[in-house]
Amino acid sequence: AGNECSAGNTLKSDRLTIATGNPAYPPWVMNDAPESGEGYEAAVAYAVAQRMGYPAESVDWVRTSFDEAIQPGAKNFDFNLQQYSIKPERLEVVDFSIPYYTTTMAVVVRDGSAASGTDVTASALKKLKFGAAAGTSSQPFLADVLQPEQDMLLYDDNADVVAAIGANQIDAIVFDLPSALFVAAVQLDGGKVLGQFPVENNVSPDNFGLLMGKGSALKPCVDAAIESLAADGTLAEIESTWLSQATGAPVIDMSK
Amino acid sequence: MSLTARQRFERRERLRGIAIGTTSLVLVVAAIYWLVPLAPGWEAVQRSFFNWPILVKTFPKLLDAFLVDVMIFAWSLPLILVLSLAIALCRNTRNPALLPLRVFGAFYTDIFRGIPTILLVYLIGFGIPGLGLSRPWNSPYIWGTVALVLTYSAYVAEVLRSGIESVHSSQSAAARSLGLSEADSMRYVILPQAIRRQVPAMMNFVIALQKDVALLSFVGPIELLRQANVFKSLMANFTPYVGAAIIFLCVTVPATRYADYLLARQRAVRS
Amino acid sequence: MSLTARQRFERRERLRGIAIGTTSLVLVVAAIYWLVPLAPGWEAVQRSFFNWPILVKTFPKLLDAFLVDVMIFAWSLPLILVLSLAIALCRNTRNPALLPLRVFGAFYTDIFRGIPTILLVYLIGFGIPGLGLSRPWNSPYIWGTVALVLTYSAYVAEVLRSGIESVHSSQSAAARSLGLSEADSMRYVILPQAIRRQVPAMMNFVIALQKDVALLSFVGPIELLRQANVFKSLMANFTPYVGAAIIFLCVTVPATRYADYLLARQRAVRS
Amino acid sequence: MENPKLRLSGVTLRFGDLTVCDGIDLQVASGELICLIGASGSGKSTLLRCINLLEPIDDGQIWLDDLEISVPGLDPNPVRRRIGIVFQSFNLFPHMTVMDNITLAPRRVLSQQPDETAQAAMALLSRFGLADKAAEYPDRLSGGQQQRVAIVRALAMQPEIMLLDEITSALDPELVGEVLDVVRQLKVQGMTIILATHEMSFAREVADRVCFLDAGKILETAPPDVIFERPSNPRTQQFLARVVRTNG
Amino acid sequence: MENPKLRLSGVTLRFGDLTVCDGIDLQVASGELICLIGASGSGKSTLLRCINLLEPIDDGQIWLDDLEISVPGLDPNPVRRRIGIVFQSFNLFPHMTVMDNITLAPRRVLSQQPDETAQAAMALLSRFGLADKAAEYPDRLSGGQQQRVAIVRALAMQPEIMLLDEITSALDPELVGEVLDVVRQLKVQGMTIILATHEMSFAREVADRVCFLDAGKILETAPPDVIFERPSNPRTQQFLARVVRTNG
Ligand SMILES: Nc1ncnc2c1ncn2[C@@H]1O[C@H](COP(=O)(O)OP(=O)(O)OP(=O)(O)O)[C@@H](O)[C@H]1O
Ligand SMILES: Nc1ncnc2c1ncn2[C@@H]1O[C@H](COP(=O)(O)OP(=O)(O)OP(=O)(O)O)[C@@H](O)[C@H]1O
Ligand SMILES: [Mg+2]
Ligand SMILES: [Mg+2]
Repeated sequence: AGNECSAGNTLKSDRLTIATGNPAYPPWVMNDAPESGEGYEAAVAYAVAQRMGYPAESVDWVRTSFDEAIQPGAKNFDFNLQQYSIKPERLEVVDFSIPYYTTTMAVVVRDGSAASGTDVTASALKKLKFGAAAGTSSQPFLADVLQPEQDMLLYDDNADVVAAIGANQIDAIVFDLPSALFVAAVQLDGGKVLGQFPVENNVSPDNFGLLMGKGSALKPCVDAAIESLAADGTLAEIESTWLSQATGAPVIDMSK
Repeated sequence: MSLTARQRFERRERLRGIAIGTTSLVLVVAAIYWLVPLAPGWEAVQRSFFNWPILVKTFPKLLDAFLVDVMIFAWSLPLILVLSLAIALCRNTRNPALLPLRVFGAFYTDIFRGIPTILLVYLIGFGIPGLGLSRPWNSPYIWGTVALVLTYSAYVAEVLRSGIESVHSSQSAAARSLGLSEADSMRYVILPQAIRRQVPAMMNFVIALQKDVALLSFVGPIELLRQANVFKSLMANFTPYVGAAIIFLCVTVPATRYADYLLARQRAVRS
Repeated sequence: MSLTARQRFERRERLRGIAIGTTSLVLVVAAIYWLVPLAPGWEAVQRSFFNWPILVKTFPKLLDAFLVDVMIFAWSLPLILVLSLAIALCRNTRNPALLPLRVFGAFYTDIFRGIPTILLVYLIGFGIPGLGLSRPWNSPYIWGTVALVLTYSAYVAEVLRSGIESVHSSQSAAARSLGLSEADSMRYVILPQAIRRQVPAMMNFVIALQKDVALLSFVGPIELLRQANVFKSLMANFTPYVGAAIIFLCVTVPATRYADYLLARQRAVRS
Repeated sequence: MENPKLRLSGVTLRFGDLTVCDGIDLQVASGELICLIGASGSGKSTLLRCINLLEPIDDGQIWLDDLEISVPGLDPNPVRRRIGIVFQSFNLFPHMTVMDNITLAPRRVLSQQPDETAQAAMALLSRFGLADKAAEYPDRLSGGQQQRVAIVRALAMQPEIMLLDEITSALDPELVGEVLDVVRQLKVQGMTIILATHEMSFAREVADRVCFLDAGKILETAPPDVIFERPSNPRTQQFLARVVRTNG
Repeated sequence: MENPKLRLSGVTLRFGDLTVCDGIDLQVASGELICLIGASGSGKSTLLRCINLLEPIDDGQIWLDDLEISVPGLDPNPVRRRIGIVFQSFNLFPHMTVMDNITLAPRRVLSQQPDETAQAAMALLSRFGLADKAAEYPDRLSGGQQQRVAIVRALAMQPEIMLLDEITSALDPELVGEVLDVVRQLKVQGMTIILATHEMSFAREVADRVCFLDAGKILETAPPDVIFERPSNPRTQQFLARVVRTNG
């Protein structure tokens, strides 16, 4: 299998090996089972594979941590997707495809807590005590853009941040919007998305790309596949299937 | 047989102790049992940490993952013992010609105790395979184990060294005076005594190692704690860690009790 | 002053040792320096682990974060020492009435050594505040420290206990025969000797603690290793960990060398 | 004996199956010097440890003046203050200077002022020719000096009885002399002393009475002339015969 | 002396500033029994340790037969096989049975067959009345038994010379006898022996010659009659006077 671009360039001939996290979270991958194609990233992965000439049965899944994804040795995947933000620093050691999803940051609080009444303005939010999952884009966003007055706290993963807000150790959490919606709806008791940051003005666009080994020969093929998926509306369709609409989450006023 | 005054007194004391102990234990347990659930957040905490359905669901997979720990532990421990022994012996040489070995030993323990294990695991687990090794020689099991062994042997070497130093020099004089070589007197005379003295300290490290096998998970292998971590992330619930703790305790507690028992028996028999 | 035959011989041996040592060191370093870069993956490894611009960029922030470690270390260490001493004393009581203390001590060490520290940090760091404490009493600094102290004091208690047991019973007989109370003879006679003997083992744990302060980062605080972790994610590069290692080594190596020096001097002066 | 300083009655101590003190009866008058002799393992040291309450006895009673000190559960520390003991192996505290070794107990137990204790300690040290060693650590001293420090340490508590357990057997013959001189001094000053020893000639010289122990029993108690010249018990005769032969 | 078994010439050893052996000259004939006497710290033990190459000497030479064994860098083990040493504190290996204590060195150093060694060891043990203790651990034995085991352990290597360092001073007087009997036996069998001792009467009985050491020097070497009856050196006179007084 494979089209003229990808054939012969994959890890295993005639098969495409795709990596995601362990575990993989909804709404990106449902039930930690990417093989089902359910969940935004699982669906995108199969769509990209399809365009590259690999039908679903030619796709293998592996699991990697972030660390394994960026380690300097030979990779055990063709591409890896687990909400990797495309950042210039990262490009030094790995390659990214063009973005397959662009999102923004959002603030999650507990409904009924003191913080849930905060005005959706930058100046009001700065007074809250923030937490975030380390290693996501939330940390640089907090540190460089929002700059809250109190020191932020960082955690290993979403589950830990949720526990921390449950223990009232933090007032608010910053996630990418889809994760925020999911966490608020499912993981956090009485969670609520307080607001999302504006996408425009280059304040917080978070572009997710497929991660590949440095100098991967597959990059042009992957880029072409994503381009065509975007062009014919497939990506938008997948998004509307798996990601809840961000309606109802007010946009935070950064000027106040 | 009738008891002497002292025996009666001691029995009374012991009974009193047991009575006080039991009472206070019961009080504390009762306090925890009745008071903690009154805390406003108890239900949430219980749901997060002591969630029976989640425990039942995850436990079998945790047990599976524990096999990985057992495996890594089983091959790391002998390597650690051998390497730490070598380092301890290096640090213990007295021969002026062997100064470099002493320096090397001091360096080794300083560096490998001082470097955060996680860096070592990354550096060796990712770095060395990254130099261009191909499968199976780039296995994270191999290089992760190497990192673990390097770290632990530095700690254990210090324990062994102080054991060796604590065996009185007259023992080594006696051994060498019989014409035994340095190696033989170390092997047959000094080490058996040194190791015996350091059993409690070594047990500390055996237990810690059992848990630090988890460090290998940074470079891939999914062992018990990593599996618990995956479940935690997935279910946003810490109960799987409680499951992991149960498994660990089932192994380490009998092991330490047994080691203590052996030591006590040895002390009773000898001297 | 002219040298004796033995001194000449020993000087020759020492010089030979230094020569061999230096040569082999040079050879090894040269081999690493020339050969490793020839490996196909060297450039990638270098970029990931030894990236000078990244080191320069991240180092100041790492140093800042290290202050958090220093702080936590500074208040944890005395707590650990006090608690571990209390536990060791519990385990060491001989009075039949104090059986419960002995049992408690054994339980304590078994449980807190056996439970994975990460569980304890979660359980205490999230669980206790989750019961309904409000700020500042739910601070992760407080409860994370509690978890760390509980774990470490279990390990250190065992070290102290074997130190106490290694002080010959004749010392305590001598102290008690003078009419000193149990507490006084422990405090003035047994403990000073026990602690002195266990300095190398304690150093092991001081060094390990210095690094395990990082466990608090699970419940929020951004200390050195967490900061390195953030940079690693941000830059997809492991160099910040090397920076962290440099900082740790700068602290732990002089500390161990100094402890070794004190011990050696003590040994030379006494006995 | 009227008003014995120390009275043992049926003192029995077992270690498991081994009866180390087997119904020992003994009365010691104030100012008396008793020597315990007997083979190794006969129970001399253990008996002294029992008197000092370092071993709780299984049966029998011990009285110090009118106080029964063998009552189970009695706080041993006030009793131990009144009874000094010196061990064969000195057991000085290696991590303290000579001065600290001596003054620790008076300061902690008798709550004396530091300078008062120090003065008293210096006086004792001078009396035993150790004034210049006050600041030394024990392992810088010779065996004889260490043993004298151990005696001073016990005396600093101003005990009413001194128990001395083979205090010369770890010393070389030149040093033995200086330590025995100390014992002679103590006796002259009227101290009540129980001394376990293998130095038969010394026992003979200084003892008021000698007890011969064998397998945890006192087989014979008599003035030294009687014990050494015409021992009545065959086991005593045998022991003395062997000791005298090798001691030449 | 012609063909001395052992010859020391100008043997000097310093610990830092302290000269512990100070130009010691001594010749020992085959089958001779030399006693070293002298105060504690005079260097007796150290001299024996030098001969056994446990301390590398700073100056001087030591010959065993025609071999200079004091050459720096010489492999000491073949030499030590030929010289047995027994220490004051026995230094048995506490984690091994008596049998293992004795057979370890023959097995490892002489590469003997295990059963052959065991037989030889049993023979030696029987000779010294220890046959029933072969399977015991050292700390189950009395001091005298331990010391005899230590002697047997050294003899099992079939040494040409035995160095005995105050082998009775840790023993009680009844036990001293049995160990000294062993030394008498060895002498009768023609073993060359150097014995450091405080047992003057024993030295007098068995020694061929007695050396008096003081501050690392041999001040006087003479047959026992001469040393004990009319010592020529004033320091020797003083030492013997004090020792004899306390030894009674
Ligand atoms: N803690 C103990 N446990 C078991 N047995 C003991 C203990 N202490 C002493 N013994 C035994 O009690 C007996 C008497 O010992 P003790 O030390 O009193 O004898 P001793 O007359 O002082 O001998 P020595 O002259 O060698 O000092 C010995 O058989 C000894 O092994
Ligand atoms: N390792 C050492 N370092 C420094 N000094 C030492 C060492 N070994 C022995 N000495 C010193 O050497 C001197 C001689 O000691 P040695 O043990 O040889 O005397 P000795 O005649 O055997 O005495 P004793 O009769 O007490 O056994 C002593 O002053 C001792 O302190
Ligand atoms: Mg005794
Ligand atoms: Mg000596």
